[in-house]
Amino acid sequence: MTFPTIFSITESEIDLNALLEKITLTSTGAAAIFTGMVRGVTTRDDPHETEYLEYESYIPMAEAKMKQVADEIREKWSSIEGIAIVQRIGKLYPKTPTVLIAVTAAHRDTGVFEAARYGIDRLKEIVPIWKKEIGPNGEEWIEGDYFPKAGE
Amino acid sequence: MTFPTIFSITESEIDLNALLEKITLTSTGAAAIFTGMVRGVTTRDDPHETEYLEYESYIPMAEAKMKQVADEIREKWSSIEGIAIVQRIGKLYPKTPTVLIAVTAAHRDTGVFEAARYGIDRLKEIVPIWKKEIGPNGEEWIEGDYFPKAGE
Amino acid sequence: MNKIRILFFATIRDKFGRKTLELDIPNEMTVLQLKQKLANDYPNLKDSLKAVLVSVNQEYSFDDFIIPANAEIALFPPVSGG
Amino acid sequence: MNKIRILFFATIRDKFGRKTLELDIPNEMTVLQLKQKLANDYPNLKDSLKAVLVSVNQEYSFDDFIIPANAEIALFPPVSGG
Repeated sequence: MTFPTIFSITESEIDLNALLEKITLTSTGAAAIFTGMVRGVTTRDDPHETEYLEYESYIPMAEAKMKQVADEIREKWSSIEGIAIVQRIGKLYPKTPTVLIAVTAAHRDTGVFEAARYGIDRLKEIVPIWKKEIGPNGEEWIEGDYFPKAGE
Repeated sequence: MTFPTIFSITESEIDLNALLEKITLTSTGAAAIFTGMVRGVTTRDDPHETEYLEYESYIPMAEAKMKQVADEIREKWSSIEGIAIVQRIGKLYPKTPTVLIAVTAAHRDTGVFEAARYGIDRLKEIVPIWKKEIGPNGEEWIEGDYFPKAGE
Repeated sequence: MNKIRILFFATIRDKFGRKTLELDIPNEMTVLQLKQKLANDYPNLKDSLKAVLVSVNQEYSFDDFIIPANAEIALFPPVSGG
Repeated sequence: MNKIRILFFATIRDKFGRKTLELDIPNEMTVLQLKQKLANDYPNLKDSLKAVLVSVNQEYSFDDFIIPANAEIALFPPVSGG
């Protein structure tokens, strides 16, 4: 049996129903999905408002690194059946889903929640995507703080 | 601010996109979603095949207990913004999503994954829904093993 | 007397062959006494009643609870949703 | 000589004012030497180059790596997707 792995960088809306269907096999009984959205209002750390985010990506490398994240998930949780990793890019407004990590397995107790969590954490470390935040006081690039090591 | 809580027992398809939108506020940055599907093939424990499942529910009590699960989630994770709990009932075939628990919060590191996990575990303990499995060798009610205590 | 309505679900409904039962019970009857009465009146429910969950007015209820007036009771096996 | 192509993203692209740069570099040049050359040729990139991530042919690369022939290099800040 081959397990589906989907990764994509897209300017289109993220369709959770369609993605879930693509990673559901006849042996699948559970899915954990993480999505991130643009916050219009942030209260933690540096409270501020956001008009929109502008995402860009180094697409071929981002696709390769998404595949790597999927490979790492499969290595850590052998029970995982399907994996979907999607990043939406372009100009994205508050409440819009920007990223999705979905994983499926036969049962809910063999790592789906942990794998989805791992997937979004790794995406934010190694997948070359950047966002610029445009708010009432101007625009600012958001930079991560992770420096990949050799082989990552 | 009021935080949306959705719970429903339905015979209709579970629409993840629509449900996610309903629990996304302008302050929301993260969602964790669990869905369960009908397995056509089960390999763990007692390996078998399933033609379909037939779900039924004691609907008014199930709605009250879903609300209770949502209340418990909010008590445990004060960061949770929106909650959706949906159980589909009726005759459901392999690969069909049957249940959804979705929770949102401003950030991904304040309990969304744990809350979604808790939600599905509690649903399977206290929400009055039952399923009958129809397979090549006949039909069989699936029974849980949890006995609620007073006040649950 | 107290007029109650009993709902049956899943296995116990299949055993009973009906979804509902209207019943007049004495005031102050407990859940345990009701189960004993049902086991007595409907012998084929006896086994199902051993590990049955009981709700009264849509809250889980237990052997020593007294059934209030006009209660909606439900009898069902441990739940298996999801 | 080795003809390479450099892609710039996010802050460093804004600083540089261009998305790409074609460059002839000596064979056996390391990533560190390339960064030094760019800091030298484009002084306003100097600060951005201090904490820059470098990929060579779409894999993360590091100071002592030797740049292969016809490499596609990218320079960018720590990523911030999601």
